[in-house]
This record gives sequence, structure tokens and C-alpha cells, in this order.
Amino acid sequence: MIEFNDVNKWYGDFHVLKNINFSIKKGERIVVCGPSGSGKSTMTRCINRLEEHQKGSIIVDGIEMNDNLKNIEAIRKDVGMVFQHFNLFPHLTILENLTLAPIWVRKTPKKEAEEMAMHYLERVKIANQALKYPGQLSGGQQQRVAIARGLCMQPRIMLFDEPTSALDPEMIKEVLDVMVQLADEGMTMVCVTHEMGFAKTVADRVVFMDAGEIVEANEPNEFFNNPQQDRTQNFLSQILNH
Amino acid sequence: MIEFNDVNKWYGDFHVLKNINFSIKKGERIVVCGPSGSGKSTMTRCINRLEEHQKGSIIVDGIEMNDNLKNIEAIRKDVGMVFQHFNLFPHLTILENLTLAPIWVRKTPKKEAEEMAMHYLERVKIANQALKYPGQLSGGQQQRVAIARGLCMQPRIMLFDEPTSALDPEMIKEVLDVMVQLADEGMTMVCVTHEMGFAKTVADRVVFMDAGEIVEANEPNEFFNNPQQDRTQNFLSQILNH
Amino acid sequence: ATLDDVKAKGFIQCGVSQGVPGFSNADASGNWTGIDVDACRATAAAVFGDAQAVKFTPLSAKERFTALQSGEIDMLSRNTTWTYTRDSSLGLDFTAVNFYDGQGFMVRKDLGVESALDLDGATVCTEQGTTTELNMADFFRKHKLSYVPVVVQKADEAVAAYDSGRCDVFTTDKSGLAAQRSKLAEPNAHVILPETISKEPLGPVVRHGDNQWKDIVTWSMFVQVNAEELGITSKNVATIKKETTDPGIARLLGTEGDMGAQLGLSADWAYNIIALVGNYGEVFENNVGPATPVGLPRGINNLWTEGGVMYAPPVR
Amino acid sequence: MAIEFKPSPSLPPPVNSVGAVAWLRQNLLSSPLNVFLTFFSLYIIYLLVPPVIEWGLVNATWSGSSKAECTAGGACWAFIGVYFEQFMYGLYPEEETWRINIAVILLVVLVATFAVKSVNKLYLSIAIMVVYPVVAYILFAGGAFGLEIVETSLWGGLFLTVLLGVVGIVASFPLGVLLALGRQSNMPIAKSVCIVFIETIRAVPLITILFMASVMIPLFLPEGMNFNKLLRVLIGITLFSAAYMAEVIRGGLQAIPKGQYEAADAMGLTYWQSMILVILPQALKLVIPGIVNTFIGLFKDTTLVYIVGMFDLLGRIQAASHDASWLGTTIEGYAFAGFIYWAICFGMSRYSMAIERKLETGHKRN
Amino acid sequence: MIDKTPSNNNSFLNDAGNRALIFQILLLALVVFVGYYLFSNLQSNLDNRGISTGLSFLNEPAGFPILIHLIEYTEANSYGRAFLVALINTVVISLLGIVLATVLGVIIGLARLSNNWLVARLATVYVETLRNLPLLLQMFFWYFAVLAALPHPRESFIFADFFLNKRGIYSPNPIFQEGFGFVIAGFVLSIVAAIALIVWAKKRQTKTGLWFPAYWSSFGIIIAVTLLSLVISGFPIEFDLPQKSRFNVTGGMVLPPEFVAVLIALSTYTASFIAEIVRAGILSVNWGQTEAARSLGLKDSLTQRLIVLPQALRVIIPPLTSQFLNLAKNSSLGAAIAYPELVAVVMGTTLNQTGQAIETIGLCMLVYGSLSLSISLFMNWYNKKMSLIER
Ligand SMILES: Nc1ncnc2c1ncn2[C@@H]1O[C@H](COP(=O)(O)OP(=O)(O)OP(=O)(O)O)[C@@H](O)[C@H]1O
Ligand SMILES: Nc1ncnc2c1ncn2[C@@H]1O[C@H](COP(=O)(O)OP(=O)(O)OP(=O)(O)O)[C@@H](O)[C@H]1O
Ligand SMILES: [Mg+2]
Ligand SMILES: [Mg+2]
Repeated sequence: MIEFNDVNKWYGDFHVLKNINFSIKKGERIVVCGPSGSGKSTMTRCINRLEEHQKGSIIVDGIEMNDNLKNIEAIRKDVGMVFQHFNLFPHLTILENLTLAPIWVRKTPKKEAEEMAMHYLERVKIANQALKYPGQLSGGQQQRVAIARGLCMQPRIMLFDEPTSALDPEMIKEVLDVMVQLADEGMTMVCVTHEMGFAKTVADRVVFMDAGEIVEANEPNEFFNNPQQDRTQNFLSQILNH
Repeated sequence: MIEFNDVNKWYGDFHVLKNINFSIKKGERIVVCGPSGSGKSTMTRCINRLEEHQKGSIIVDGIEMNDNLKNIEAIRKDVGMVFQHFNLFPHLTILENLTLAPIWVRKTPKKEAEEMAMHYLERVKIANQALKYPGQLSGGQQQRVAIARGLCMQPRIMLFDEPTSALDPEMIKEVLDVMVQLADEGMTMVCVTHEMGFAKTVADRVVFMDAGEIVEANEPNEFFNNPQQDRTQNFLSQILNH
Repeated sequence: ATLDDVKAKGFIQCGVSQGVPGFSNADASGNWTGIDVDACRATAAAVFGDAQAVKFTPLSAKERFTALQSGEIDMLSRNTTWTYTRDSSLGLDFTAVNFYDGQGFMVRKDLGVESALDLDGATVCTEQGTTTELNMADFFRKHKLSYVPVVVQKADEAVAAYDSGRCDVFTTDKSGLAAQRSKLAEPNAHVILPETISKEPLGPVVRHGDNQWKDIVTWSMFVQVNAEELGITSKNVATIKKETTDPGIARLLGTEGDMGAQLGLSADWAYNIIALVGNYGEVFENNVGPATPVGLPRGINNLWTEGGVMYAPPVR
Repeated sequence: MAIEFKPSPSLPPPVNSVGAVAWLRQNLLSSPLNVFLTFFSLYIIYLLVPPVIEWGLVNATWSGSSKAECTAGGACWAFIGVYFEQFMYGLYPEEETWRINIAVILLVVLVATFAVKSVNKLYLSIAIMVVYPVVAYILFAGGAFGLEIVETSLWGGLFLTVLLGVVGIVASFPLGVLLALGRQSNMPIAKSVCIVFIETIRAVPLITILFMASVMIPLFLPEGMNFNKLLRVLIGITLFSAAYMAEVIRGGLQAIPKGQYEAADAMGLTYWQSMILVILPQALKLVIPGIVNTFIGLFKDTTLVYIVGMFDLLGRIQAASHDASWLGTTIEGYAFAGFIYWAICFGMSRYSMAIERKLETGHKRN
Repeated sequence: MIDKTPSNNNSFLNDAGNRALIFQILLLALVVFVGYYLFSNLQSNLDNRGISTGLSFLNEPAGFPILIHLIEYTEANSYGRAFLVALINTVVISLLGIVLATVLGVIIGLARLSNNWLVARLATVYVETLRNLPLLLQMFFWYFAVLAALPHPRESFIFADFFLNKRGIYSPNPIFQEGFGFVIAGFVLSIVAAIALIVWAKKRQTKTGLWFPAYWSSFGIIIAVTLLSLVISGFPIEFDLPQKSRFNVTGGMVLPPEFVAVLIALSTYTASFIAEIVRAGILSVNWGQTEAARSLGLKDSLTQRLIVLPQALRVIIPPLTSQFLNLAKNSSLGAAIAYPELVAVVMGTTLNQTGQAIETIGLCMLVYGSLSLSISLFMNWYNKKMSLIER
């Protein structure tokens, strides 16, 4: 479903992604972790071309990433993304936030789009807030709306970039619950997170990055109990002890 | 020294202080606690008329609080106050912060005022910072400067409104130490705080407020070990377990 | 009273134009000359016996009346037209006429226009806030000619607009036309059309209500006209004063009686005017006469005895 | 069991993503639209720059005594040269212009002394705010110490422009502070008086205020009392900029945390003591950029005095361009005026930006 | 404890409330006194000088011409009418200026944000140049310098039936003949049809999701129907063509250079400020919003239109309002270059002809005051409409 072949990326002179080789199958759930600045976000954002890579190839759903605008559009329709800071549109109601892309990108009839939006809002358990504005919701509610917004495009892949790290502890659970439920339904997911509990529960594979490289990628059991690399051990001991 | 007789205060329609009756003797050290919004700050600020009360009378040091500017001036000379957010003047050096009021309010000669300021700075153990600006000090140091500033007016009464709640844990101790020392010297003190250790060590009486009323006032031993009221018990269990 | 104030400060504050050659114009070193300037100097000569005891305030057309009303200046001598409204409702008093003028038009020679009646459809530039603005309107209305009015803030700019080709015609008092023409790059490329479309008696103005001061300014002017009529000039006035036997001249020059006292002036006030400033004819010839760049003929401004309308009441 | 992780070395980026070529590609030629825009911009530059250089430098005439001598077809800078004195000093008598120069030098020296650490800032401020204006006034106007009187109607040119701007801003400052304090106060009448004043002035154009100053003020004064037109215009400009100044200062007052007011109160300082010692020093420091911007606006607006018949820099240039021997030099005049105004305003706006940047870090711990 | 003598000198003056009251009474008294003093001076000055007061002069014939009048005006009309003409001139130049300045400002502001280096630099040069030069200087430039460079009427630049010369820009003036009502009817009808089309397109989208380019096609409909009705009714329109005549170009419609210069100067000057406001507004929208929109698959043009601009507007409107106010006030500078707006006609000519300083200046201030007020009210209303709902 997603394939990274020898992907390299630079910010100016700074080499952020080094020779990333990796592939994700349909329905797989990948958790990406690693120290700050290791390139996790950058790699994830390359998947829907919020960032350009300069060498190697990324193929998503059979379509290669390049400057071709049509390809980018096609891929973005298929990939939903949830950001750390939600990035809801503050000038639109929750319902409008959700129907915006279906109407303008997929050309879904408005009525239909609204029905679908209500469906997803129910799934994240905030259907009753549909007519409010993002500013009127709590952080956890906002993040759930953001997930619902991603789902409304009925993507085949969902990307999460630290979806819970801007939330207060009580709210983290609400959001993780929704994500676990999604995972259970078989959605292909790439999730940058440090919630190791979540990783253990749902991940098919955990990817550990450092300094722009994939240091280790393994299924959770192995990864947590028997890390192959020094670096990984080190990192795990830090975040698990905290 | 301080007497509240049937004091009532409203913010608009909101009744914040209800029938406060209370008196504080010379040299007494009072700790005020209670849930957020219960009116602790408001009551304290009434003592030097940062807030006006609308009914009842407050007599400080034999002077009744009213609109008479002379009275207010006289009382403010006698009452020092330390705020939660220090409120040092950022455009003046530490020394200038301390000498401002003595020079302009008490008309002390500048030299004398500076000597006194240095004396108090030594007492709070930061005499070496006298020529720095507040922005160059840590929070704990700033709060100690604020205490020294209050003392420079040689007040008979000191008011503290949550003096440690904006500080990092390591700094809380520095400030509390200074306050304990002050208490030992026999200063009349009214201190709003949730530091129960401090209350136990120095308070002559602990006052518990809720919803604008004084629920219970007692000496610390009794107060902590044998609270008379349900509400107090409840509150104590919350903050002591935390 | 103004006379006392003036005497107290030792000079007359006189409002003049911001630069009309021949009428009131400052040279590079700030010396003022012109007919209007001489009116002020004559008054100064009468009051102080010193024609230099004047300070000048250059004023635009729009400011001039307020400057006088407010007392910023003691007299206004700035080619100002004597009209009914101004005299009656602005709190001003006109004193005498030092130049009989009339509004005219200036056009480029190469347009081949010979009469103002040919100006149908022309674009006309003029200065804001003067009687010319109204006269121009009246003229075109009366003759049912169409025109495009461009009303510019200042005389200078109106001329600049005319010169740059924004307008075909520049209109103002004919004296002003002559003066402005002398300032243009090629004065001979422009003609002043023969029509005179209005009566424009120009003269010094004072504040309403101070009759003594008004009389002084008025008679300073009349003295100059009378002097010309009597053949007294700045050159011969000293001799005449000594030698005259004519009682009229003697009264005028202060050797007989004390006419000056009635105005609060010294006996030789009129003598000073003539000696220091000259008679009207001299003033005219020195400032705007044919020998000057402005080059105006004496015309209607000649003495009544010479076919003009300059006629001053007798000093007696 | 554990393998040591060695990060692989960072490689230099591929050539086509850095360097001049990449820069060109990214910044000028990244899409067809961008290619078009680039060439369009180049075309505009081609249209504007070469002719201006040709006119202003290559074909310019630098000296001469009339427009007729400017035969090279380009700019006639000789015009500026001939009139330079007038543009700077107006009609101020030539042999007296040293007085203006001295006053300017004095001011520069005084302001520069601010940078010297050991000088007492308070005395220096008093020298600048109180003593200097008196000295400068005596120098400019004369009439004392054997200086010849120079009437204000002769003042003009850049001298007048700067005078109007500086006096306007300095005089409006205390008034602005009072208005701002009044507007912030909780006394309803004082507050409404200030609001009415500020909002009325801000609602009308400066021209009407200047007209009022030059035409209407005399009508409101008792008979016999009147003052100089320059002074009237200065009053008008001061009142005008005071209203804007008040709004700027009010912004600063609002930015001071409530705790500062409370702390000052708790120490027993009176209203005026706490304002002067505690609040205003902080508030004013915050709004220096705003004050500089007000000054820039005012400085540009001083050109309007031309409409009420005073000859500032622009007025002098406008008048000079009507000189018969220099007709057709308007553009040169405007270019010269533009250069001076631009240099001053641009310089000041950079200065205010620099202050803004400095303030951003100023209140932090360092 | 040492009992200090409690200050029982509850003297009236020491009471905070009383002090404030007394201060305010004094202030009020001062204001009233100064007002009264000035007013009585005015009275006596006016009496002494025999200057009449009141607005009755507005009914008297003005007697002077006005270059630009959008309503019927001749010299025989009253001062009141002249005032109205000037008022309209001020309002018209302000509104046109606001529209032009906004359009230009938005373009320059976007250009400054362009990822084309050259375009961004050019826009910066524009902004830094224009906003640091006095507006009056710019007006003089556009009027005196550019005017001097234009050809004389006889050598006009001619483009079809358009003329350009020192006297202005001339264009054909349409004169509507009898059958023109038919064309108007056609035009109105086509607008109704266009609206109907848009409504229908929206409904259809709601139901079926199919898009119909309603805006473009309704634009087409309006043009087509109007042209068609013109043809059917046999072109009931005649053009008064400008023609060279002895002095000027006559006939046609003319934009005088005074008008053009004021309009250009006002709008280019204000645009330099608006550009900065627009730039700051757009930059203030979090980059995350753009990324979120992109990741939803929205094209960049849609992202700008639906996400960035609506949010930027919120930041832009308040400072934009004050620029509009400035522009309206600055239109008064037109007086300096012979554009007959309020200051020129009322505070210039009328004041001079009638001497009614108080009345004329008062009227002008009143008009500017209300103009400012109405712009503020409108923009505040709009701002409120646009503002975000927060928790
Ligand atoms: N636009 C950019 N320009 C230059 N460097 C960048 C840019 N964005 C990110 N970087 C750098 O690239 C590196 C990788 O960034 P990235 O955001 O992918 O890290 P991360 O692993 O997601 O870290 P975190 O856990 O803090 O989110 C960091 O060193 C960062 O400083
Ligand atoms: N200026 C004000 N206007 C209106 N209500 C106010 C104002 N200041 C405080 N209040 C209200 O008065 C009540 C008491 O406030 P106060 O600050 O005295 O509480 P507190 O006990 O000090 O609480 P905390 O522990 O949070 O400081 C609160 O409900 C507060 O919302
Ligand atoms: Mg990241
Ligand atoms: Mg509190």
C-alpha cells in the first residue's frame, strides 16, 4: 500500500531522511516512535506530500509521488491525516469542517455529505456538537472531530502525527479509544506516538527512528521485550520509566 | 489589630463576601485556605482596600476603612502586601523597587532608604542582586524581593496572597523559609496559602473559607486533626492526599 | 485704537500678496516693492515720517480677510476688489482706490483668438477665492458660452496650470494678467484680450469700526493723487514747501494750519508721504508703468484732468 | 546481544536542490505562471529602471543658471543647486542661516550625549525638553543678545518642515499622555471629555484643523489678542497629533498588567506617583514604535501647511518650480523632495522596527 | 499597641469619591468656561465686524462654477447646492478610492507573499516607496508633473474613440434612445435568470453532488441576453463621440485630470498600507490550516478561498477600516490640485465669497465626522459578522 524506496530528504543542507526503505501493507497498523527531531513527522508527511523528498521514490496505493499535481490530488483523496494541533478550521462549524472536503473535492451532494459527517461524528461520540464551532469544544473533542474529518473522505490510509501530545491527560483516553476502535475495523494506519500502551495494543509493527534513519522495525512484542539495538533499548528505558 | 465586623461585598450582583466577622490580634499569624473562588483573595485585599467592601466595617490598626484618602494612605503605609505574581516593577532595579515607597511615601532620605533596603535584602539573602533588574532573577528570588519590598515600609502587618503558588517546587522552599523566619520575629501576618506544612509550623490560627463565608477558624492542631465541619474535612482530605 | 497700537509697536503690519510683480513682490533679498506696497509705505510715512516702518505679511487670497479681521495685520493692501458684500458683511472697510482695474483674459497667441467672445468651449484657469471666479461665471453665462472652469488654490499654480496647457485661458484682473505675463518664459507668446469684463477697483482695506485709522489710510492715498494734480513730486516737494505761496499747497504740506492733528498725525504728514513715497503718478510709473516689465499704460488710472478717473477730494 | 547504532553520515543534498541553479528554479521558475511572472517583472524593471537612470544620471545637467542651459535632455539638477538654500531654509536671510545650523548641531550633540553612560539622564532630558527649545527659539527668531529679528513668515523649507514635525510631536506628547490617562480613568466626566476630544479630532482631516487654526482661531480670541500664524498652525498640529498620540499611549497603558497598578496602590503611592513612577515609564517604553510611527505620519502631514499658505520644503519646491527661468523642472523638484522625505521616513521606520525587535527581547530574562 | 491618632478628620476633601467629583466638576466648569469664553469672543467679534451668522447663506446663489458635478449644477444654483455637489464629489472619490486601493492593495500584498522572488521584491519596493512619501507630494506629482508630460488637446493620444490629453481622458458618452427600455428589461430579466440558475445549481449540488459552473454561465447569460435585446431593438443607443474642436476635445464623457490625479494618488498611496495589512493578515493564519486543507485534498486555490482568506479577513478588517477612514479624510487633499471636493468648494470658495468661516468649517467637519462614523459603523458591523465564535 505504501512503499518507501531509498527515500532521502534534505532541508537546505540538513539531511533529515536517510535512505528510508520501508513498506506498509494494506490494513497494517504502524506505530512510529523515536526521539524528538529524528524525522518521524517528516517521514509521515512525505506520505501525502506535505513535504517533498528529493531522492528515491514513494509509492502510495500504486501511485508514485512526484510533481504531477493529478497524482498528488489522487493520493491526498486516499490519505487522511490528523495533526498534533488538530488544525480544525475555526471559522466553520464542526459539520462544515467535516463536509468541506467531500463537497469540494469528492463532489458529494451536500445532503449526503452531511449524513456521512453525522455518521462519523456519532462514531467519535460528539454528534450533538455538530453545529458548534471548534473554539467552543475542549481539546479532546476537537481532536476527535479532526479524526472524523479525516474519515469523512473515506480514505484507505490514516496518518496520525502525535495526535494526543497536545492534550490534557483526561482527554488522551477519549482520543485513544476512538483510534483503537478504528484500528479494530481494519483501517491502514500510520501513527507517530509515544503512547506505548497504544502501540502494544494495536500496532502490527513498531518503527523506531533516530537521526533520520529507521533504526529498528519490529512487531510490538519483540520490539518492547527484545530490542535489537542499543539505541532502541536506551530510548525505551527512558520513555517507559517516565 | 484587624477587625472585620459583618463585612459584605458584592461584585455586581455576585455576593463574594458574606457576613465576615473576624479579628486578628497584634503578632498573630493567620493562614487562610479554601477552595478556589471562595473569596480568600478578596478578603485579604479588603484589608488594604485594594477592594472596597459595601457593608459592615473593617478597622485596621484603629483606623476605619472608608473613602477617606488620608485613612487609606495611613493604612497602606502600615500594611505590606505580597502577591502571587510578585508584581515587581520591571523597569526598576531591585534596589529601586525597594526604595521607591520609602522615598516617595514615607519621604525617607534616599541614603537611609537604600541602607534599609540592603538590610532587608540581606535578610531574604539576595543582597548581591541589588543592582539587577527583576527580569534577571528567578521566580523564587523575585518573590523574596517582593517580600523585602513589603518589609521596607516597616509595616505592622504583612499580607500574603498565595505567595508560592506561581513558583516551581524547588523555589517554594526558599520563599517559605523567609516567611517562617518573619513569623518567628513576631510579625503580624495574614497568609493565603495551601502549603499545609507551613500552616502547621507557623500559624496561630487557620481560617477556612467557602462560598464567601468563614466556615471554620481554629488553631492548626485542632483544625487539621479535628475539623468541626464536614466541608472542612472534605477539603482537607482533598489537599492533603494530593 | 489701531493708530495707538501701531505707534506703540513702531511699525505698520501690512498684508500683501505672495508675489504679483508691480503690485506687491519681494525680491531675492526680501525687499518689497509695488503699488500696493507703496500704499502701506505712504501710510507709514504719514504716521511715523518713515516709509520703512512697515512689516509685510504675504497672504493668499483666501486668508487675507481673516488676517485683517483678527488684527494680525493693520491694513490689507493686496489688490483687493472693493465690492458691496465685502464692504458690508465682512467687517471690513475699503478706504480708497489705488488702481482701477478690470478683469480680462490671457490666451496663447497661436490660438488666434481675438475676442473673449471667441472663447466658447475653452478651458479657463483662475485662482480660488477671488471675485474673478464669480465674474468669469457671469461673463460666460451672459454670453451663453460654454467653458470648463479649473479653479486652482493659488495664483502661481493657476498660472502654472495655464502655462502647462491644462487651460486655454487664464483670467484675472488685467493688471494681474500683465504682471503674470511678465513672469512667463516667453511673455510675447501670450496676448491679453481687449475685453474688460468687470469693474475692479482695487485698494487698501482696514477693519470696520476704526474711523480714525480708516481716515489715515484713505487720506494717505488722496494726498498722493492731489500731489500729482498739483504737480508736486518727491523731487520738488522740498523746494515747493519752502517757496509756495499757494494756500492750498501750504495747507497740504503743513506749513499753514495743522491738518495732521485732526487725524492724530504730525503737521508734515502729507509732506512726508510725498517726499518719501512720491505722488500717485510717480508710484504708478515706478511700479507698473510702461517702462517697467509689467508695462501697463496709464489709461483709466490717469488723473481726471487727463481723461482718467483718478479723482481725490481736496485737502481742506 | 545489543548492536550499537551508528547514524549513517549526512550526505550533501543533490546539486539540483541547492545552490544558484536550485535557487533560480525555486524562486523564479518553479511553475509556468512563475516563469511568466518573472519575465513580466523583468519587463517592468526594464521599463522603469534604465530610463530613470538615463534621465537622472546619464543625461543629467548638474550646473547652470536657468532651464535653458539644461540641454542634455535629462534631469536638470542645476535647479536644485541654485535653489538649495531656499529649499533648506526658506526665505531665512542668508547671512543668518548659521543660527539654524547651530541649533541643529546643538540638538544633535544633546541627543548624542544620551548615549554617554555617565551623564545624568534627568538633567539631560530637562536640557532637551525645556532649555533647548528656549535657546532654539531665541536663535531662530532673534530679538535678543544682539541677534537680528527674523520674522516667522520668512521661515520655510526643510527647516520649517522639521520644526513643525518636531515641535508637533514633542508638544503633543504631554497632552497625549493626559488625554490617554483621562480616557482610561474611571471618572465619567473626565473620560467623556477626553473621548469627545480624541474622537472628534480623529474623525476630521488635518486640513480642516489647519484651516481652523489659520482662519477660525482669530475669531475666537478677544479683540486685539492674536498670535502669529506659525504658532496657530503649531497649535493645530499639536492638538491633532495629541489625539493620535493619546490612542497610542492608551495602548501602552492597557498592556501593563493589572498587578502593577495594584502593587503600586498597595505600597501607598498616590495616583500621580504610581502613574509617573511605575506605570508610564513601562507603558511609554512599550509604545516607542507607535510614537515613532505617529511621528512619521505627522512628518509627512506637515506638507499640508502649504495649503494654508506656509512654505515648507514641498511648498518651496512647488513655488520655485513656477520660476520663469526654471519652468519645466517640476519633476526634478519632486524627485528631490521625494528623496528627502523618503530618506527621513524610511530611516525612522527602520529605527522603529529595530526598537520593536529590541523590546521583544528586552523584558525577558537574560 | 501604640494608638495613632486615627485620622478622624473625615474632611470632605479627603474622601476619594468627593475628590473625583470635585475634580470633575472643576473640569466641567473649565470646559464650559472656555467654551463660553470662546463663544462670547466669537459673538462680539462677529458683531463688531458686522459679519452675519447662520446658514441662510446656503440659499443664496453661489455664482461660481464647479468643474466636476455629478448632479445638475450651474452658477445660478445656491451655495447649498454647491455644497451638495462638493459633498458628492468627496463621497465619490472616497468610495472609488476605497475600492481601487483595496483591489490594488490586495494584489500587492499577495505579490509580497509570492514565492517568486522578483515579484516579492518589486512589491516591497512599491510599498516602501509609496508609504514613505507625503501624499501631497504624490498628488502634486500626478497632477503637475504628469500633466506637463501629456500632449496638448490638438496632439491627443487617440485610441479608437478615446482621447488622452492634458484636459483629461475622453470617451464616448452613451445616449439612450427611446427603445432602450426594452434593453433594460432584457438586462433585468437576464439577472433574474442568472440568480435562478445559481439557486438551481446549489440545489442540484445538495441533491446529486453534480457541479454546474453557475457563476460563469450566469455571467454569460447576462451578457448574451443583453446583447441580444440590443440587437433586437436595433441598437437604441447612440454615442456622443468626443471630437476635436477649436480649444478642447468636446463631447463624449471626460475624466478631468484633477479627478484622475486625486484618484490615482489616493488609491496607490493607501494601497501601500493595505498591502502590508493584507500580508500580515495572511501570515497570521496558521500554516497548519493550509496543511490541513491540503491533506484533505483541497486544491491550493480552494484552500486560499475557503480556508485562508476567510480567516485572514478577521485580522485584516480592523486595520483596514482605519485605512478606509484615512483615505476618506485624505480625499480633502484634492483641494490642493483643484479637485472640487468639500474643502475646496466649501472651505475655499464658499468661505471666501461669504466670509462665513464658522458655518463653512463647521459644516465640513460635520460631514467628515459623519463620513468617518458611517464607515466605522459599516466595518464594525461587518467585523462582528466575521468574528470567530470562541468558547
Ligand atoms: N521546514 C524545516 N526546515 C528546516 N528544518 C526542519 C524543517 N522541519 C523540520 N526540520 C528539522 O528536521 C528534523 C526532523 O524534524 P521532524 O519534525 O520530522 O522530527 P520529529 O521526529 O517529528 O520530532 P518531534 O518528536 O519533535 O515532532 C528536525 O531536526 C527539525 O529541526
Ligand atoms: N473583579 C471581579 N469582578 C467580578 N467577580 C470577581 C472579580 N474578582 C473576583 N471575582 C469573583 O469573586 C470570587 C472570589 O474571588 P477570589 O479571588 O477572592 O477567590 P479566591 O478564594 O482567592 O480564589 P483562588 O484560590 O482561585 O485565588 C470568584 O468567584 C471570582 O470569580
Ligand atoms: Mg514531529
Ligand atoms: Mg486568590
